Amino acid sequence: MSKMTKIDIITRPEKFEALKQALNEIGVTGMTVYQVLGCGIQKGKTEFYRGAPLEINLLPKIKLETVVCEVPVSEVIRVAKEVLYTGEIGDGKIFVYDVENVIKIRTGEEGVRAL
Amino acid sequence: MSKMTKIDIITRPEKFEALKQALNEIGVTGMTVYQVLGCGIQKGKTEFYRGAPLEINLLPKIKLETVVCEVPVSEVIRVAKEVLYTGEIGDGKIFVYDVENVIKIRTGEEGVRAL
Amino acid sequence: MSKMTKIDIITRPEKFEALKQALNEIGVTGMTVYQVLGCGIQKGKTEFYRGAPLEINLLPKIKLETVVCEVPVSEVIRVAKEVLYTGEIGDGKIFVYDVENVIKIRTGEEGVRAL
Amino acid sequence: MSDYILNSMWVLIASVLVFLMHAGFSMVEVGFTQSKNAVNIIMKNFVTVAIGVTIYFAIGFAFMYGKDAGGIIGTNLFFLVNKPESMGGVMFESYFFFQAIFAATCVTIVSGAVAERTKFNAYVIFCVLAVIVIYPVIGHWIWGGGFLQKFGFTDFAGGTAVHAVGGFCALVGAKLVGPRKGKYRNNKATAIPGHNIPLAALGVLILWFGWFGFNPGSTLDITSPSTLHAAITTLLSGSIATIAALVFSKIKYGKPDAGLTLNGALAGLVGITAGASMVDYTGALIIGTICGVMMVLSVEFIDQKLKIDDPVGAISVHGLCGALGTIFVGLFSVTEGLFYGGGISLLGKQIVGVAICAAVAMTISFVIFYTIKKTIGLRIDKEMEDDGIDKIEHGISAYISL
Amino acid sequence: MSDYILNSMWVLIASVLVFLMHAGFSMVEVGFTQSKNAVNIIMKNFVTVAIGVTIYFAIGFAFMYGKDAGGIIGTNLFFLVNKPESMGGVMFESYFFFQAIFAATCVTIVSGAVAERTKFNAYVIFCVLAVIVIYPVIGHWIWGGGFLQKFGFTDFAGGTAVHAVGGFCALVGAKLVGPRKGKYRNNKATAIPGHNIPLAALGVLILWFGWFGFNPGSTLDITSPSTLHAAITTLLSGSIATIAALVFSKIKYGKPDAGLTLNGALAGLVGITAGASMVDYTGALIIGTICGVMMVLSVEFIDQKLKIDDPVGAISVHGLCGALGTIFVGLFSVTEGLFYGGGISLLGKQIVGVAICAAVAMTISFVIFYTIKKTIGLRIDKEMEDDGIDKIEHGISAYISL
Amino acid sequence: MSDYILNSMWVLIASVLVFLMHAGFSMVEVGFTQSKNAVNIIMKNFVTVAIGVTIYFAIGFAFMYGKDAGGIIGTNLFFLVNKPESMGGVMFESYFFFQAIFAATCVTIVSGAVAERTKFNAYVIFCVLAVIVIYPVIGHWIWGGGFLQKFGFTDFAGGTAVHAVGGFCALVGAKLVGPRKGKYRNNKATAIPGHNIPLAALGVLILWFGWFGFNPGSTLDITSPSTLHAAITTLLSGSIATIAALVFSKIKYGKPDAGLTLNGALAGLVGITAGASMVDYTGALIIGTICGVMMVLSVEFIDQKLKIDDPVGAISVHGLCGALGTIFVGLFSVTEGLFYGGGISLLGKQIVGVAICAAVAMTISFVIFYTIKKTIGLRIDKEMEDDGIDKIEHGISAYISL
Ligand SMILES: Nc1ncnc2c1ncn2[C@@H]1O[C@H](COP(=O)(O)OP(=O)(O)O)[C@@H](O)[C@H]1O
Ligand SMILES: Nc1ncnc2c1ncn2[C@@H]1O[C@H](COP(=O)(O)OP(=O)(O)O)[C@@H](O)[C@H]1O
Ligand SMILES: Nc1ncnc2c1ncn2[C@@H]1O[C@H](COP(=O)(O)OP(=O)(O)O)[C@@H](O)[C@H]1O
Repeated sequence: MSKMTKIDIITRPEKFEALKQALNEIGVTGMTVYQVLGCGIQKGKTEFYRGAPLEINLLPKIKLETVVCEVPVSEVIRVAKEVLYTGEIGDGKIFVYDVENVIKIRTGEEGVRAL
Repeated sequence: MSKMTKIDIITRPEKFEALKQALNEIGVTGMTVYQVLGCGIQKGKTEFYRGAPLEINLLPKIKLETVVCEVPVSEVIRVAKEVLYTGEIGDGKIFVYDVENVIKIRTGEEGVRAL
Repeated sequence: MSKMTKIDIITRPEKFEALKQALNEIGVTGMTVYQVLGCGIQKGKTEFYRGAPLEINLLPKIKLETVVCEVPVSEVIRVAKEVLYTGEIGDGKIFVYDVENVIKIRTGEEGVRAL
Repeated sequence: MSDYILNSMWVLIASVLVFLMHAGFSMVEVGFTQSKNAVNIIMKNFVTVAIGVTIYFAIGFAFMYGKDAGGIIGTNLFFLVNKPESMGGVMFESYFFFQAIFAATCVTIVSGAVAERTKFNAYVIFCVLAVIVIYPVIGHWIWGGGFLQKFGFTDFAGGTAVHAVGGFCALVGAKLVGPRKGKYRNNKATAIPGHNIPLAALGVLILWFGWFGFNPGSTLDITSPSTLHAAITTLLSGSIATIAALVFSKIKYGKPDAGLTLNGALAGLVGITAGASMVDYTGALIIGTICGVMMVLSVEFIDQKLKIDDPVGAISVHGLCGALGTIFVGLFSVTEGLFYGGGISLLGKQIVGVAICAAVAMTISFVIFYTIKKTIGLRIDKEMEDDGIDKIEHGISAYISL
Repeated sequence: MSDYILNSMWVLIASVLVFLMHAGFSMVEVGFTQSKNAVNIIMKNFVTVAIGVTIYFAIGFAFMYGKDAGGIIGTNLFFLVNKPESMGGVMFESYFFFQAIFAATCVTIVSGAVAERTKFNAYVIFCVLAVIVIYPVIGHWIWGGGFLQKFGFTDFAGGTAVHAVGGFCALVGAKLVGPRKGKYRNNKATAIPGHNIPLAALGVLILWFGWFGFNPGSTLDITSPSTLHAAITTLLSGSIATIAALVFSKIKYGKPDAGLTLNGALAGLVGITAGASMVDYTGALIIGTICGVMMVLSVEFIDQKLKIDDPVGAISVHGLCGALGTIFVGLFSVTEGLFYGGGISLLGKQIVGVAICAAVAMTISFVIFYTIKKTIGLRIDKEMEDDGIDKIEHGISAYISL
Repeated sequence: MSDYILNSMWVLIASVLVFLMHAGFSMVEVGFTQSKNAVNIIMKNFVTVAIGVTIYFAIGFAFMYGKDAGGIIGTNLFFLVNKPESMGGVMFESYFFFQAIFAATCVTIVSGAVAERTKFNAYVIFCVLAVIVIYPVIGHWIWGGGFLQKFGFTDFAGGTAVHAVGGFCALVGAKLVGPRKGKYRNNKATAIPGHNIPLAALGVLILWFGWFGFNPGSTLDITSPSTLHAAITTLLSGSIATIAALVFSKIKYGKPDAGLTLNGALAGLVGITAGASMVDYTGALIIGTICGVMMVLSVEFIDQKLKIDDPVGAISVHGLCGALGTIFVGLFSVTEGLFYGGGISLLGKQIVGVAICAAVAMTISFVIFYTIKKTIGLRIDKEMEDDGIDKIEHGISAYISL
């Protein structure tokens, strides 16, 4: 079983459509998307709500999670960087994890073939 | 410390109740559920919204995440496959990951005992 | 590249603000937050909705995910336990995972420097 | 200036209030069902209003208020051709406007009960037919000079003509289309809770608001004290029924049930509709209380014993309380009711009238629904039910946030 | 046909408009609080209406408009027994209907201020008592022939009788029940923002709509130009107060604050209520502007200085602006106001009247809330507050999507 | 008591119904846009109402209904100073109240079309200017004794004066501010779906409700049969247009489109506005059908051919259908319409009138928007557009759940 890797891309919601398309083009078809709230260097600010301080320090982000095997991880990262880069704070981050196994419920296939 | 494993099951929202019950029966009690959007082989289609094309290519899914140790991973997978299988596209996938450690906040227990 | 670790803290939504502050104080600045539903020892109960039984066995939780490297994992866990402990069921759990790599899109930095 | 103008104006205003009830119905039905079918519910409510009005204008009104033929049906005024100048003591236009806005209500009731699993085109066909043959025909019998009216059956603002008829059609429809997937597991009812209680609550309050056009407006006569009397009985019955349902659900299930409390208000409003101008305040309070409690029992009975899946409780609220309220006129009418020394004559007529209307409504709607089922089919397919009608049938979700 | 009929009709219609305000209050309170307590808010609003109407019918109206005893309280007309044919120049039924729909408003105001942490049954008890002893008694003094009315205190549509009284009860309630968990961290106020601004906005607009029944309806006389005058002053004051709050919040906090802008509209509407028929357009614009600004200051003061947690701003909107608006009648009344050459006589009476009402409202509500606190308890337990009242007390969430 | 009182009362009530349309507009605009800009939409609607009313009181009404100067503009009644006792056959106050509530509608239409990308202060400036120079001036020409009225141009309730003018300003605004980011990818239109269809549906039904004040109220005369006639044509046109849009969208796109169906109802309502009292039932049905279909075509044309981004479809619904409906009066007017033997005289006048109003509205709004663009700027910055106006400009999200 060749190595399978999970790539988590956390970025601005409005970049999602472009990212998805770019990933499709390099052969990534399966993905799962989360709506999350994040903070990193890009901090929120203190706002006022009815005059009381309200720290909005979590910004809505999306996390796109894709487990790949045949498509090289580096390729996914390259494409993501290309599409998501603006140079502004808030471009986001990519996290890479190891995956032990994948099972496709419909066919029962495991590992690479399940992707 | 015996090996702990995280199992992510991504499937149709309407199957959740049945899946939960089946997992409870084999001794899995702790779980965390995410509402996610996913695409895999099951693609969305292009719809029209006020005449403009709208790609709905993300379908609502749930991700059930459970970290197990004593309950064998294979058992969880077997049960999930049993409950979720319909043979139709969209049955979903199971991802298996390694877990380094678990801590139960209330008791401070770590590892297996925390599950 | 020194070891990077992902720490998932699942706990009560109302504890989030305090947890975030405490983590900031020990130098954790990046984090991603999920709104999830969970069940563990803290079970839901059977309620009635228009007279029909309704099992509410998933309670809303938040999952705070943070990938750390320089900040020691043990320190994060210590702080989380401190802030989140009430001794009541529902305090939550902490899961620790290994991370292979991190990339910061804005700068292209990888690994520790991306955090 | 005459009473004629004033009453025409009053009926116009009352009609406009009633119109907002369509918003109320929409919000109640949306709120009490799952988010994945919210667009479909909305669409159903819009076509119901649109089709209801259009067809009632073309045919329904003629059947209902045209020249009576044999006590069964009206026979002229199609497309309002040759309309008279006045009707019911008000300008003809006022009269028609009030009735036209009513017309779709009866069908809307059905849309709630069959929600989340009925084909859109099947529902549209039912809607068209119901506005032609169910509502106007029974309406003719009760209000248009038909045999029930001659017989002495009394239904002030539509407890039977609108609500019970709608509720009984809903019963038939919900039975024939079958329960939603997952509603009965191992033959036991499980809850499929509504997805937006605040919207449902808004809907109930909007309906209540509209009811003050529905009931007081039905006198067609603002100079008569019974108009205002009807407003007060409507207010009292709705209020006490809310309390009754709340308290009773608390006793029965241990918690004040939100869904049942909201339905309670509606139960009281439906219950008072048939007799709003005829019962006194005490009567209104008793009717409201009984309807609030009976509705709770009925919801459980229909759900768990009859195993008919009615997501919004329409059968209990409109069918049961509409029928009960109509019969109660025979007990509580201050002029002819049994409890007020009027003997059992009116009571008998009310029971017979309700029974006839219920039987006819159920028969016709059975024929319609059954024919649809056997031809184009009533039920959406499994996949659509799982994924939600919105995405498949309408190509869009009600709530989009990515 | 006579003015009598016409006015009775007008009051009926105005009452129906006022009724929709209950939907407005519900949506404002739901929108400005957290989603985990939305069902509870809804339930509170429903019981408030239901109990308000029922008890007011039984007792409240009698206390308020029954035969005066010593300028303090009304003594007949319980359950409307032996009701006269007319009252206030309109059909008695119209009069009662209008008043009954008003009755619960005062209590509804309290429900917003004590939201998210008050026991459901504690609130219900307060609601019952308030509709018996607070609103009708003070109402009797002001409108029912009581001592304040005789004294010359003037409150056109309820700036004090409804709003200020409600707001002062809210102050006491919110103080006694204490702030929501997490509201004050390290003794500093933090924001707990509302969860649905669009619903809150809808609520405000619905309230505004209803206000056109509330204020113009209070003349009970459509033939009088002051009815229409009141409609226009209501429109102007609400509008300018919206702008005032928006601009002032922008100046003060750097951003146009949505919550304060919505509250601004309400502040202007409350502010004009006491004098809508008595002040001229300029007066209305000044009153609206002042109320819009003062409300913003008051929200901050109550939140950060008094450290009383009022999730929806009810104390500032209703209490402060109701009181201010009533006092302003002494300044801006075109017939007797200080600024219009009327001297300080009316102003003095207004101040005294408001002070008495505020004191009494606060005292009675203190007694009620304090007794509840010491017996069954006012406050939900910690766990319920964390997890949301909906799930624990009502067994259901407002929004369900899985 | 006289017709005078009765009509004044009717106009008051109609105005109040119209007022709720502001809630309708808000909900439609919120529902059809993205959640991240919902607070901003709400704020825009609130300032529109508040500013609209205030400025119309100060200046707009004078320009519109003051003493005519050269057929171009009114010249007295600023701040309603020296107001007459009556106007248009009703109490002056009634007249003003009705008009003042109308005034902001025209601008509200624009707010929908430029939503999600326009600077708040830029919009506020446009709003102020539009309520001073666009709406009242064109309104003066059509209704206030200006040259179009003298010329014989006819617009019953504002098909052109309110809707077409609003729609054409919207066209200019939307063009100048440019499409939302991501609306056109590779030069092809993509959908940016609205985030809350149920709220949008509620908004449409509330608007429809208000329309029964808008159209029938515009007779200012409840004693005239044309008031009720207008109510019925409004009902029929809205209904048939709903069906037409639904069926046509189903044919064209394969699914019954929810957004277009809701817009369909509005298209029919806008379409009938200019001639509601003048066309017969058949005319109303034809007008509704055409408007329902044309609106669908127009939405696509504007979106995909003109590449103007109009999130709520305001240009098609108000601009196109308002203009069409006004022209249709020349065809369907039962007294002077071409199809009813009236020759082409009225038709010609209608076309000329609409063309003049459209040209003027577009020119003035172009000057305003262009000046704003070149000075303070029309468009929010990129970051704000990405993250949502709510968070950056108002410092708060519409929906908060953590
Ligand atoms: N250490 C971390 N652990 C988990 N998530 C993180 C971490 N750092 C950043 N993130 C996520 O990535 C998002 C983008 O990070 P941010 O620092 O704002 O980006 P940039 O570095 O491009 O400015 C954050 O909002 C957060 O959701
Ligand atoms: N490679 C992947 N990485 C991450 N998530 C995936 C991947 N492939 C599939 N998924 C998730 O699993 C869900 C089901 O996959 P799908 O291919 O539609 O199922 P099936 O293979 O049964 O047809 C998807 O909607 C997506 O959320
Ligand atoms: N084995 C598990 N796998 C995944 N998530 C879990 C697991 N056990 C617990 N959780 C998550 O942690 C939350 C808290 O667990 P719970 O057992 O209620 O806490 P406590 O042990 O303090 O009572 C749960 O709601 C669930 O979301």
